[in-house]
Amino acid sequence: MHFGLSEEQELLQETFRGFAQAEFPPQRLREVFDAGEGHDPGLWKGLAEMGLTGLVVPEAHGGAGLEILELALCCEVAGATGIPGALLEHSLACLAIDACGDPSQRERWLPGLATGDVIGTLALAEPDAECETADPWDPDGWQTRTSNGTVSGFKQYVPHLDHAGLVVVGLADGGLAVVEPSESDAASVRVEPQDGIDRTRPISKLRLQGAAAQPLPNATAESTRRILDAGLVGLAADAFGAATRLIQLSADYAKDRKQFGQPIAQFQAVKHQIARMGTEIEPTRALLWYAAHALDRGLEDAGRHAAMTKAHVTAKSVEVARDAVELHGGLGFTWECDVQLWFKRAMFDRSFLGTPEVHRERIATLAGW
Amino acid sequence: MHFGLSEEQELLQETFRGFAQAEFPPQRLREVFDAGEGHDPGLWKGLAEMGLTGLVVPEAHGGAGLEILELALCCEVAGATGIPGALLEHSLACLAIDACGDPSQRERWLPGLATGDVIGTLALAEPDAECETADPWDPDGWQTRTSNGTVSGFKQYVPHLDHAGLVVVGLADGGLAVVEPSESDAASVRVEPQDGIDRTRPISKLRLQGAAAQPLPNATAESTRRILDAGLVGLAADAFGAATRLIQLSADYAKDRKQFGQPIAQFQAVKHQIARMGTEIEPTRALLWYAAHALDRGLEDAGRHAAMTKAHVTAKSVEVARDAVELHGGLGFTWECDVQLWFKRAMFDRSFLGTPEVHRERIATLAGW
Amino acid sequence: MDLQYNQEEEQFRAEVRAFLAGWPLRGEEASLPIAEQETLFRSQAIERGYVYRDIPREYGGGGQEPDVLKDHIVRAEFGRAGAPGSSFLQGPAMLAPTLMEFGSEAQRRRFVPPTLREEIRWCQGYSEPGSGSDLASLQCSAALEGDDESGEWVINGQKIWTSNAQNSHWLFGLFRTETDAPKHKGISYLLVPLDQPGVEVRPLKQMTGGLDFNEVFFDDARTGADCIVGERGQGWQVSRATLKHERNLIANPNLMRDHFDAVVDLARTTLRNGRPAILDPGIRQRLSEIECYVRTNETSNLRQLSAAARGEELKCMLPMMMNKLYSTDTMQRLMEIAYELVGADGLLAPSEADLAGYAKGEGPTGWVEQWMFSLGPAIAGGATNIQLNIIGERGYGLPRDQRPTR
Amino acid sequence: MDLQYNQEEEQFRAEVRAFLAGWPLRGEEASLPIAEQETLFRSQAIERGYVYRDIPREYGGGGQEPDVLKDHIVRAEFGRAGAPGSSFLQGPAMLAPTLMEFGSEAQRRRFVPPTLREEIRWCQGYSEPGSGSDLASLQCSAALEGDDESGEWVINGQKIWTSNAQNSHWLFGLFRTETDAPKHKGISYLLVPLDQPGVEVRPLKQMTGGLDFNEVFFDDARTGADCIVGERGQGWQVSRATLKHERNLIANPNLMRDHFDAVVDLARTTLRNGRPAILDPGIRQRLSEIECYVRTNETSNLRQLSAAARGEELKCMLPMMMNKLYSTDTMQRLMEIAYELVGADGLLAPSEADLAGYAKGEGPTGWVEQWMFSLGPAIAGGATNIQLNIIGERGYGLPRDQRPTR
Repeated sequence: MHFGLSEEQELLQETFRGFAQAEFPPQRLREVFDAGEGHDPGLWKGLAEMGLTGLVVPEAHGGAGLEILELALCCEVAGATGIPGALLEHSLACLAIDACGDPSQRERWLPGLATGDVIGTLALAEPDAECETADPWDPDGWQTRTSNGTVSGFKQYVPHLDHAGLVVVGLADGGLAVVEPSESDAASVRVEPQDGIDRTRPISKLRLQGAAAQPLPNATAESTRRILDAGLVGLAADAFGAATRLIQLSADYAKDRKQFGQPIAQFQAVKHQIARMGTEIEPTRALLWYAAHALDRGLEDAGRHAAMTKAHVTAKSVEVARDAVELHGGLGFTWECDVQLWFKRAMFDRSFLGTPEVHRERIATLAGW
Repeated sequence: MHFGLSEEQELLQETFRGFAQAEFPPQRLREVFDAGEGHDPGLWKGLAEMGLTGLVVPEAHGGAGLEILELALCCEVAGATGIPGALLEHSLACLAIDACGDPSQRERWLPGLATGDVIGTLALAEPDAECETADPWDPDGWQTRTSNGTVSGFKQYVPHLDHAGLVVVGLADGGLAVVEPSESDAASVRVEPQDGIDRTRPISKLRLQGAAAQPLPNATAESTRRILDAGLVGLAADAFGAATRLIQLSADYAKDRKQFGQPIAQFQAVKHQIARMGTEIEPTRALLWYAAHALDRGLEDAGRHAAMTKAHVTAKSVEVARDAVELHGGLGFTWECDVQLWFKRAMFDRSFLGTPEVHRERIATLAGW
Repeated sequence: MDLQYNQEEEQFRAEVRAFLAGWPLRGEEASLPIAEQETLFRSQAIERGYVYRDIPREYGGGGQEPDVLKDHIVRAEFGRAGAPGSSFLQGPAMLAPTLMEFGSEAQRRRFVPPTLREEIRWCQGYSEPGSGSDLASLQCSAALEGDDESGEWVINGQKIWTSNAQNSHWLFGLFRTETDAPKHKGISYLLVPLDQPGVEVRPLKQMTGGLDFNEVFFDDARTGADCIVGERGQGWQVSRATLKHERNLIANPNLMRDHFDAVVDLARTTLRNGRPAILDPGIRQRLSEIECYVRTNETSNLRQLSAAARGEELKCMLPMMMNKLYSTDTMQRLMEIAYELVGADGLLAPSEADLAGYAKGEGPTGWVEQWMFSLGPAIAGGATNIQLNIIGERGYGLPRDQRPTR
Repeated sequence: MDLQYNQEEEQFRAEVRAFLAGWPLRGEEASLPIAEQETLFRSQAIERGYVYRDIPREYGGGGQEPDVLKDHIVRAEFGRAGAPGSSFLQGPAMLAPTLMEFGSEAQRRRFVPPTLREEIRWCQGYSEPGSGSDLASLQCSAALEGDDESGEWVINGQKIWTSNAQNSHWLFGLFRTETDAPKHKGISYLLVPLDQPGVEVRPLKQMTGGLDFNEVFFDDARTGADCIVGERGQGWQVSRATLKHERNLIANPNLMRDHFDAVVDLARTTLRNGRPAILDPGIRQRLSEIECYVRTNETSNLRQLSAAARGEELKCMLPMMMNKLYSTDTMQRLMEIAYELVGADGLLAPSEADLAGYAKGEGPTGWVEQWMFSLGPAIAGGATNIQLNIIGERGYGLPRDQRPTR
């Protein structure tokens, strides 16, 4: 029995963290954030060189053959360092093709995804779903349909669409299909940018009208649910990283900022607020590890744990983010202050793939309550 | 326009407070609490001499002819000083007979109630109501019925029954009847003491089997609702008084108790907790006044305001009570510490006549939500 | 308790309503630019004594006896009619009362009338980057060159969080003039023209994307020796009077009620578990609890108003101290629900329209903006921890913080 | 991550289970009084090395190599079987490990074996009426009469919050022995027999009505000069080791899970708005959130256990510091729901049965008792504010409080 990381897993985090800190200091992050592009070619190339673009791709297809736990560990580092890019969405696309594609599809797409030459993403949520669900990521509400090698439907909140060469699209029965946008099919694949809250992770609407598409033959409602669950754990890990960074920023600021002749950290109200922020977040590291591990091993409660982890860690991270703003005083409320970068990262993690409220109801349902 | 108390109303509070503090110091309170009697003949006599037993009885029947606002002001003092006794229940019985009795009934009962020679109370809540309401004080759930001058039914949470000479009983249609328990009808009026949380306000079950009873002819579901609403405001006022006392006890203790070489009030965490306790409670004084005034003037939103006041003030008072225990450290958790006297008073006020949750749902329904 | 207005007050209300029948303007006047229409109507309202009521006529005000209830009636009726009454701008709302209390006769005559006419627009220069909750540690300096009459103050340093500085002509604020005095006693209250080479205003973008605040840099900026309000070293006391006005603005109960009603509407039109969220028992519990806070805030404000009208403020010092904390906490609770109800649209950034002025959230991104912005008041005008200190120390007589220097 | 136990561990678990098939006792032994049955079975379990594993055989323990995972397996299996394993009494759980770490050879031989056999029962004397969170300010004094070998400590003063003192033979605790030393350095750790004229134990009734605690008064009470654990003035360090064991007891995740499941059952059987409360969306949201806390607590404990088994505690110092606060906060949230669900029965006082031992709430009054009692842990074993100081200072490197004396 070992509830903890292997040396390789710790090394993976250290290596990635070292790279991100060295290659992508806060100043570069700020530039990407202000530009609103959400993609940095040099950074992506670096991730590819470290093998992170192929993290969950089997070794047979040129990837590292690692699992959702390693993906979550990398998401934590991405959240903590605040780096932009499609790491999570890209990896979920890899997982989808690996799990649901036929051998020729895997052979066709996975190597390019593994090297990072092709960026993958997912188009799942639909606006104005006819069914009365409040969760646009619930496959039961999807209306997108395939016909004769084409797909038609209307998606929103699609991340990183501008740079993606491969889009995994969710279908009405919970199945999946792959669309490879190209300039030639501008009429059948229409992209409408949305003004997203996290400028390092831009989102778009995607209108598909008879776009060329290849269904993934092994995709079912259950397999799609598993991809979504991996996404939930990845988002929670990202939010965990963001929250730890916000706590550290707050502690550093409180030690540095002086009022009434002493660091504000000396005031019990400030010290206790930071301690409470930490206490809401730090213990959830184990919840995250367990949730990822449960998905990797296909444990019976894996889906419910994914929902618990997403609901809890992202909700608490947004609470921590608000506390961090308040602790930074007026400065925390400004665009210039770095707090907003992680604040908005936490906001994205909270809302993407379903809010905490949606997943708490799911937790209750899955428990048979 | 004057949103505030008259000089007479302020004087009423001051006089009552002065009496209660002088005649009923904490040590006497402790004796009554430990005995679990909930009635002190000397105290009751003093209340009668000040005219408080006849506070809401019309002057024509020997009372002071005052209103629910004055009743609420007295309940606040009772809550703050912690005195035992049936002041609120007795006054509600007076209100019920005055509002719903015929002239001969008023003439028969009100003078004795006004002088305090007879103590009145109410038997409303029923156990195991067949309808699926969670609120035993909701008249829709009552099953008690009258027949040929007798009443049969099963009531619980009846306060001060041991000393009451007159009981106003709630009926199945929301009507009311009066029972005057005497030793001769022990078979038809059976009292089973319950072990109540607030030992200054003992409660009992009451089993009526063909007990002699006089229906109050003008009692309707609406008039009974108004008696209940007056009770809600009285309980909220009592809880407000209890909370202010708990805050004062906490502030005094924090100034007095030394740890680490200084009064614990010097620690920001303690100081801020007391400030937050105060901030939850003090502003609600105006909510209380408004709710009582709205009942007195029959304003359209009076019922909803009574529910708001009861739900909010009693819930916040229990929160304050828990904070007060914590601020007193281990001492606060002991039977010896006076904090428990007001803690349990707040618990009673919170649960009697319906919990905050019940009344919050009612607030929503009355708003048409 | 008597919530009826008496005959004189009802008579007054009827007069105000009759006057307000003239808004919006009609005929030719209705074709003027809206700002001119407002100026025109407001000047008529001043003439009638409804607006800037307490300020004497010779200074451009309404010239009426102080009367809190009549003020309240005017505010309520102007609000109902959407008519331009007393401005919430910092000049009329904060500086003018301060000058009436502490200014010299010359200052009142020079500044108050054009301030009320909004011909001089003002911003407030209190906070500095290093001086937030510990405002008295401010370092922005003013040195007197020449004598008290014909000399000039030479100003160096920086202010921050100055709302509307980009649209203002002058700044009122606090500057360190007595370098050797203890920190609270070395501060003076000065009036400084912004249109001069030594002053630079830079907008400060908020994390919501809005541009409500500025930084103001002083580099040998100058103002007249006669532009000091009160004596040298008395700026701290003068500013406390101004801050009092700001706190009252923050605790405006009508604004909170409007927001509450809007969130209830949002809950009616948003689905949760397949039904309107307003039918969700959990949402109902929370909205009911929040309305109790809202209603407490309303009734407590009415109580304080009534006490003020009778000169009995001492009877409600405790709830007065608590107004700001109470209302900011309540707004945050309310906005948490709004942000939840917005659901997946919480992924969207506030739009330009959401960021314009103090608009209520309309559409999901408006609510996201409101939710983020609801943090602001907890920070501005004295942070929560400062409020808690005040309540603990002045309200409950608890000891002051241990500090290394005093 | 590998949540499978390895072959050796599974083998060990199988052995433990086979042994546990012998509980409950059968045949003649089953007719013994239950306390004797427990003693009998426990002595067999010690013999097998399952109980008090780390303590060598010559001191009455199991005589095994330290192995956190095997400890965990034993605890889990004994818990499942309801069999008497390592006791949570303060003697075996706290004093025995302390004596093994700091005691003299003579003390170990004299006290540890009868303590593990529960022939000597112990209570803990740390807190005093004037020394709660500032424990090091304690005043209860011990003065040595005679020499280090044959002399006696003479003890005067008062202890408070001593659980089980009325059922105990001895007290271990902290006493001021060096009157001139700085406050932390003047304290010694002494063992004191309670059955003597100079000691009076008075039960201390809790507000719930329970009698879990006592006051202990010392009036020229005496204990042998050899009953000091560690050196004179080292009591503070010795006691820190004992407190560590206490904190671990408080954060027991299994207890929290049991309580959570019981509240879910309560929600199934309680009506709210005419339906089982478990179907109320607001209750579902809150229970789901609380289960996330419960599950976090469970997984975080498992992580810490696993790290301890590998000697890697340094990797999880932060969550270790947070255990107590996390679990007490979670229990309070959980009990708030229980108290709500009990509804009108919140008017009823806890019964005798509710107050007996650590019984889970059964019936409404049990929940009222649990709800009140859930305040206790937030106060005991280091109050919440102390925990927050520790996390802020040691966890995040924030400065210590300003204090007038140090």
